[in-house]
Amino acid sequence: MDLLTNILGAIATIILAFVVGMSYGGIVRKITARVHNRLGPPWYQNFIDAYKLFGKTTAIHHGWMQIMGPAFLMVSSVVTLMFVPVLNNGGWFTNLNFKGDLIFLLYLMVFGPLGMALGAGQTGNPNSAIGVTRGLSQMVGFEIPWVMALVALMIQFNTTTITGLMDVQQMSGTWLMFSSPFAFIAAVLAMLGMFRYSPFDIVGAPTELASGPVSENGGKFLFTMMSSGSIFSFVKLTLYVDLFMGGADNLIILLIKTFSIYMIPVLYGIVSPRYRTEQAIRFFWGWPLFFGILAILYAAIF
Amino acid sequence: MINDKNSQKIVDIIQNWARKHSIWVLAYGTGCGAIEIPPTMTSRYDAERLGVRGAATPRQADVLLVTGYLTTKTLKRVIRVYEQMQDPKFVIGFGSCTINGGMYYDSYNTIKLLDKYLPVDVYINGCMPRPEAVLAGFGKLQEIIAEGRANGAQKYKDNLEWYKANQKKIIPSLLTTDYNW
Amino acid sequence: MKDIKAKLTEKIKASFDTVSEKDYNGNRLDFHVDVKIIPQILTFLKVNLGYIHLSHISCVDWLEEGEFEIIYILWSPVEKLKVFVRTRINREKPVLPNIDMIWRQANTYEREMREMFGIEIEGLEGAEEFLLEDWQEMPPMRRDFQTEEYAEKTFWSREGREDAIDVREEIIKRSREEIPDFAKKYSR
Amino acid sequence: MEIIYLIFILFLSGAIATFLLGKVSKRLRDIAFITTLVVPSVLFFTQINIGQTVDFSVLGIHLSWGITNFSYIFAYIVLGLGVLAGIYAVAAMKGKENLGFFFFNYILSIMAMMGILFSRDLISFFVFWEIMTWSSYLMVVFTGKDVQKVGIKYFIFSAIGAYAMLMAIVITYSLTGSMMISNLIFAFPDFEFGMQILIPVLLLIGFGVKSAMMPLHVWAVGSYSHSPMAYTAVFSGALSKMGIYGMIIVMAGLVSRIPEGYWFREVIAWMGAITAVGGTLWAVAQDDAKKMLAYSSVAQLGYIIIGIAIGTPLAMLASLFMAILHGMFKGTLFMAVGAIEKQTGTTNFTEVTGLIRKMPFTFLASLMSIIALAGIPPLGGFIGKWMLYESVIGSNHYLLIIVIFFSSTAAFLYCYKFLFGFFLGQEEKEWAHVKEAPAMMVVPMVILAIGTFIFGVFPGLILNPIDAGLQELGYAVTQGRYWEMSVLFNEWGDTVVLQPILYTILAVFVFFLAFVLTKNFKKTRYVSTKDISSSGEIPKEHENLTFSRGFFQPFLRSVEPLMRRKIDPYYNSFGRGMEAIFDFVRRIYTGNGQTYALYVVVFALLLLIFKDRLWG
Amino acid sequence: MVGSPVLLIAIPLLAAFLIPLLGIFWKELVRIIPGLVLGYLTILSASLYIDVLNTGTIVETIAGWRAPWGINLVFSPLTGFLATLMTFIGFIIWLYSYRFKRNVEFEAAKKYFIFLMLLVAGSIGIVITGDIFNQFVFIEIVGISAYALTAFYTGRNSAEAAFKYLIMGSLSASALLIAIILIYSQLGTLNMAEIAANIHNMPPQYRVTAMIFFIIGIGVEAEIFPLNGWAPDAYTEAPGPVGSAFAGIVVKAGIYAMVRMMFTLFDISGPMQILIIIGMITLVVAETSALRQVQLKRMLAYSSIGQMGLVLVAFGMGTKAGVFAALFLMLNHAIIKPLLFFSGSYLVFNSKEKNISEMSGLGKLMPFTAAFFALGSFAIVGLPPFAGFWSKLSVLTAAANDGLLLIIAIVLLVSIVEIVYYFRVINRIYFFKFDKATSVVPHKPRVNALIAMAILAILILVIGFYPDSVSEILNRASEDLLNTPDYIKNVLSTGQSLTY
Repeated sequence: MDLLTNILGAIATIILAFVVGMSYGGIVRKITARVHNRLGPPWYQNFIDAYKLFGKTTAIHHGWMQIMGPAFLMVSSVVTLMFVPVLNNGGWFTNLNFKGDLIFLLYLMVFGPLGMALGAGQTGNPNSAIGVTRGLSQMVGFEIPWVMALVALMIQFNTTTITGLMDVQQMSGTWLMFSSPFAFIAAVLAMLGMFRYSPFDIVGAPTELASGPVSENGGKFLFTMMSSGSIFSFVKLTLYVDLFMGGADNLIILLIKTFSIYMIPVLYGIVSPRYRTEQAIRFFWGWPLFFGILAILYAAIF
Repeated sequence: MINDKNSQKIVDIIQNWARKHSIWVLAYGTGCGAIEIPPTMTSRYDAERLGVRGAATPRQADVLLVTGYLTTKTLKRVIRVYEQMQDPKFVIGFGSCTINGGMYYDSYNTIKLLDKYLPVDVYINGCMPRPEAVLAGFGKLQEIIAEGRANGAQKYKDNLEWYKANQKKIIPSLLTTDYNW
Repeated sequence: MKDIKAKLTEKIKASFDTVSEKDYNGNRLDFHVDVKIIPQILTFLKVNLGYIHLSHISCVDWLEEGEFEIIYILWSPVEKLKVFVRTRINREKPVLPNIDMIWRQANTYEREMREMFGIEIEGLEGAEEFLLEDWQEMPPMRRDFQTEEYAEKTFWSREGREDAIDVREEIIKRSREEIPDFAKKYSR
Repeated sequence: MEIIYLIFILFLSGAIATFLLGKVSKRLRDIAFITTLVVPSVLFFTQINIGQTVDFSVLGIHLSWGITNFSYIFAYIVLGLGVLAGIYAVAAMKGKENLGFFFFNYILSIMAMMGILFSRDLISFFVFWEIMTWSSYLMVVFTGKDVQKVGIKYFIFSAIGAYAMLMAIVITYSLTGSMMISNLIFAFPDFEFGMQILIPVLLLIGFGVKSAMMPLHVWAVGSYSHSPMAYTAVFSGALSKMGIYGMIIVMAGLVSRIPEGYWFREVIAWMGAITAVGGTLWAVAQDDAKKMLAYSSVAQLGYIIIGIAIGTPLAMLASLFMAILHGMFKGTLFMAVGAIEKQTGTTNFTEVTGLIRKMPFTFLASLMSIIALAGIPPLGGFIGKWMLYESVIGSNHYLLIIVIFFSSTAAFLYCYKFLFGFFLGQEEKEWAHVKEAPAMMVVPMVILAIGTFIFGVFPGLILNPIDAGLQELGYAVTQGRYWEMSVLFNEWGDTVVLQPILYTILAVFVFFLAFVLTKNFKKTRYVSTKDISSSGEIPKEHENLTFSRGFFQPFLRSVEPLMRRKIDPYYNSFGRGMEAIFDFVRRIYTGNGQTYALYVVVFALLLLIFKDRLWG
Repeated sequence: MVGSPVLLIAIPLLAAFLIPLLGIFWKELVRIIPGLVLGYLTILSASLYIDVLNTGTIVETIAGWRAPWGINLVFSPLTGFLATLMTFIGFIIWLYSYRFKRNVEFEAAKKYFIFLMLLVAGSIGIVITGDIFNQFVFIEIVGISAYALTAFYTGRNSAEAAFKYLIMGSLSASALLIAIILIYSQLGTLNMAEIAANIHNMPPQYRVTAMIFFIIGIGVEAEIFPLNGWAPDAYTEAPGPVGSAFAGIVVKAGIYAMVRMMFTLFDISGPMQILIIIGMITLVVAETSALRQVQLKRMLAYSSIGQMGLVLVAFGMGTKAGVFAALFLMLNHAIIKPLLFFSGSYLVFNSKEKNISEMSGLGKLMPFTAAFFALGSFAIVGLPPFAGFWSKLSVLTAAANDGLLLIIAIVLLVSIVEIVYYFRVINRIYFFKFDKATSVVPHKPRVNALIAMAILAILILVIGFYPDSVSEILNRASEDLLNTPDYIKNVLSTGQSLTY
């Protein structure tokens, strides 16, 4: 019975993440269009796209690693989702919240992109590999301030779990974005890279690399990548909300908080041109790094 | 109704509805028509509100948009791109060059009739067609998709030998990929 | 400019005796030379006289005279003078010396000439196919190549076009009539 | 006859027998080789009890051999990897010249490593250390490439390390009058201050060379990449761990017992961190798989050194776990490179591509090892990394954690490069004939790869003996405090539960595959990698569509300031300077009789002048 | 009683005279007789040595004159050890060089064997004599035969080398003579024991001057730093076996003389700075010079000099551990260096210019020789588990016990230099491609040479794996050296003396 509840809860979480992530994607397209002075597609356009992609045939593959690549991505996003607390009080969405900590999560989040990269490599398209190298390089860039922010939180509150940090916020009543502002700034700057909106979208630059890693993937492969990408962005947003904005008591608050934090990279991206890889890396090793160091000093001193 | 071959099943209706509203276009910018695509996609005409969106590679695309005249040399590439696309896939012939050769009717290396080589679902008339016409063409395509009549790919499969013969006639060195999907 | 042209002519004549020149207004000077001394005169122009830039190689099909005329257009950035080196070769067996060791870019022009006019260039390297793929007919830029016939034969016309009236002559005639005066000197 | 003696006699006689049988029959030689590796291993794991010692004396110095809980951990690496890489070596080296010599040295270095683990005194430790050094040296120069450069470099550095160690040993002997390691550890806090600094420094130079710590690492890359891959698996996997073994004894036994130890630890930890970063960045820059893995080994050893230097129980657990896992996955990767080299003849990423369909098992083993190397759950590499991070955070090394994280993130770059460079990408016609390596080569790789998987889910299997070993070094029991069979805890009690993670991953995987593949998979067919969307162009056979040159150019451009300084030129100029000085000294011997006669007179005069000072 | 120590000198001298005579009858006798003689000497010396170890020092007076009036021979645990070692090495050298110039040049071979016998006789004489003037005579015998052997090949270079050796030797001989005269004028005796007993009665300035001249006189044979200019040339130009004889026999005798003089004659107890300083300089200069050598034999020569420097350092510590280490070093050097010279000569044979750079890939052509060379190199640089390691370890522990950390550091650094140049050669022999342009057709070693090398190699391994096999002997010998009163007592009392 217990197991069944768990499985049902997990499925509910996945569906929630999928729906929210997809809708956010559609809303972002809409917002982008409005900023461009266009009408834009409806907010549910991503669902239509996903369904269409799912309905397309997958007649060819370039080897079994290409099939495994999206699988890795899916596994990574779903398993990461399992570890991130969706709501403060858990409930149906508890899943595996207490079985892992932040460092584990950091590594788990790499699993998917690496598998994805392998899948892209198998296709033999040079553009894919170029995109992957750019993505991995950029990842090294933003991971540093992100980890610094997390380490600052960990050493400040002597816990490495998300639930632990959420408890801290619940007990003190202040959000961590106020009580450790530097860590929040560093994390937000790192988030710009994490979501791969422009100016950090060199990975799949459509005109330059023919969409990079996914260039050989259509149909179901693309569907899988799209849906796991949506789940992943939900996971990341929820993680930010959990860490810095005190988590959410119910789904409505969760949506509000995640959406508001999602707007940072989106709005920054809409009005920005594209960075080259080394420019992106240097960006992350400039101010974000500085704020990361400030955060660690802040945490170490107070 | 369900057993009627000519009518669609409920699944097909939903799928066709999705296909209709999600048209990912691979614009093969061969001729002057390529310049008509940017205004169609951007703020002025905004094709994205119809679900029309650019695709980067043939693997992801639904619609092959042949924008203008095709030399024999380009045709070879277009065929390749078309064959790399995944089912269901559609072709839009764009401008009079694809219909009857247009102003290149007497060129020694420009094809005149696109539908001899690829199964064209929708032709857009004009030299060049304005973005309004392009949008109308997309509308027509959506219409026939919804009705389930956009079966160009099926036609291509069924008449593969005929198409291949036509293609080979002008491109003797065409690499015959085993097109069997 | 006159001085420059005179000096140039003098220098060329001193080295190559079978050269005849023709002067034009502006910065242009033509030399008619024999095909045999093409590499020598081009080298001379490039190395000794500073005509370091090969702008173009052009070919004219003189069908009636049974000859191809090849025109090498050179340019000197110092003297600001264009030199046209013209030569004529037999149309039946067109053979031309290769000059891509003098200018690397000549290779492209020569390949195009070979493909479009069927002129054989001695010792030219490069893939056989340049612009045309799988071309089996007579070189298409020769004037005796019947383009329309070929297109009709190869690419089919869409039905329903046969009864279209050929309005081209009419258009040309009308356009001649309606040409404004100031434009007439530019028209045929 | 003591079993301990028997093991060494078996090794030694087996080595000689293998060498001699090589002259008679190849098959017999191979059998003898495998037997020599397997029989003592079996004897070791069945007959040797922990704490059982044999004592004897040489030149009046009391020596003692015996295994302890702590050295037992390393025995797993040495014998496990030794046997598996030995089986691999038989197939991998087939058809090469001088194989008897190869096997002889192989067995000898395994024996030497076991000897190091058995040594309870410094003299036999040093003797086996040197045997290990020269037998591995002979392996480095075995292929005969760049011998004068690489081999000499390796041996000079090893000799510097070994002699630094020897100096510490003789100083110890003069101070304690005994060569026993336990006596050194016991008496160390009572030494005078200078000796308390000097002895650990000298010993750490010795161990630092073998474990490729940053300023002493320059030998590592050339040596790892020049010795035959079958041996490099042992070289990098097990032999470098002997440096770690010694380093743990020094750090835990000596340094932690003096008040100045704190600074010592900090310095060593930072050196480890620099090693990790430098190794990683240089690994990213390499185009040759052997060199890349060699730099990667240097980097990984840097992590292990950090753990040792931090020295909390969790950090020690992390270091030892990483040491074992590094042996496993790096051994596998070197074996995979060896298999690729055997099948294709080159190990350059820019040349070999698209082997995944030709060598699927090698790819599978490499994939699992790379995932372990990158530290991604649920494979074993993660456990070590996790414990290391937790211990670094828990012990308040705030900046260190950033440096480590940077290098471990950058490690993804070369991890991907390894897999992509060899296995993925375009399947060029040049490699169309390549076949999977022989089963004898594949099986050891796969066994090790599966091992990393099992230990990733049940780390307790390894942590149990490590725990016993750490208790011997004076640490408290860690089971239950830091780990259970498949649960990890950090200093603050936060947990990572591994089994549900695995089950979740498997469930999602299965569900996904069922979801995606059932409906359409039968229609899906394989097309060659030439069939890609390259703007409609049809790639011809001769067109190289492989992207492998300048793979991480943008990244390298942005980290270029960090990589601008190399230590090699300094060593080289130092070496050249020394040679110039020596050349100058050589000119004292002018070859002129008159000069020599003058020397005699001058010598006499000097003695007369200084006669009162020289003795009295 | 199997024989008397005097036979150790008399028989080889006699043989040296008999060889040319017997050579008239059968040319092969020239080769066989030295072997028989050396073999007999080895057995004799060994059996005497066993006696000595069991019963005590043998002091032999010659012609019935008891010490201090007559000349006497002292066969103690130390001298017996060295004499046995020398005869044994002599025998091995004979075994190795049995076919030397056979069927090529009879006269040359005859000369070689004669001088070899003289060399051995003289060296043994230096070691076992108890009289300084007698020692001087033996040094001269050794010197003269060594000059002749150096000039053996009668080329320009050989002559030059021999001449240099001659100059140095003469200088040293005169210095030695001056020293002897000084002592005799002050103490009125030439007997070592007598001198040792009375040395403290000598005025200090005389004593010091005599000692300086002694050092210069013996230093040339002992190859100490500024006096060893002859050595590289002589080792290089002399035939291969002669080089090993120099390294294995002559130098040992020189060192012995030096040490006996310092320890017994001048009765210095405790550390001797002069030996340590000279030894260190010799070690450093020789080893660093060896690094840049082009020729193999010259490199070996410098290495040999360096080792002797280390021996002096060890002796200079003056402790029992130091003396033990020094003797151990001497033993190992006497075994290893001949092996290197033996195998090295064959490597040199096969290169046109005798250069190291021409020996590429010889390991494949002559596996045994190359293997022996490699073994010797491993042993001499002190890699365990070969013999050289234990002696180096003894030196280092001895130094550590005296707190000489700087010396340990320098010795170890120099060892690294040593490793560099030896391993360069090994790398070249084994791991380089054979180059026909620079190498000639290989001369493969004959069976006798291989056996000689194999015996030495086995000894290296035996000592390496079981160093305790010699430690007892070395302990006795070092005790003997340090125990001056016993030496005096043994010689001056009738002791266990024999009369002829």
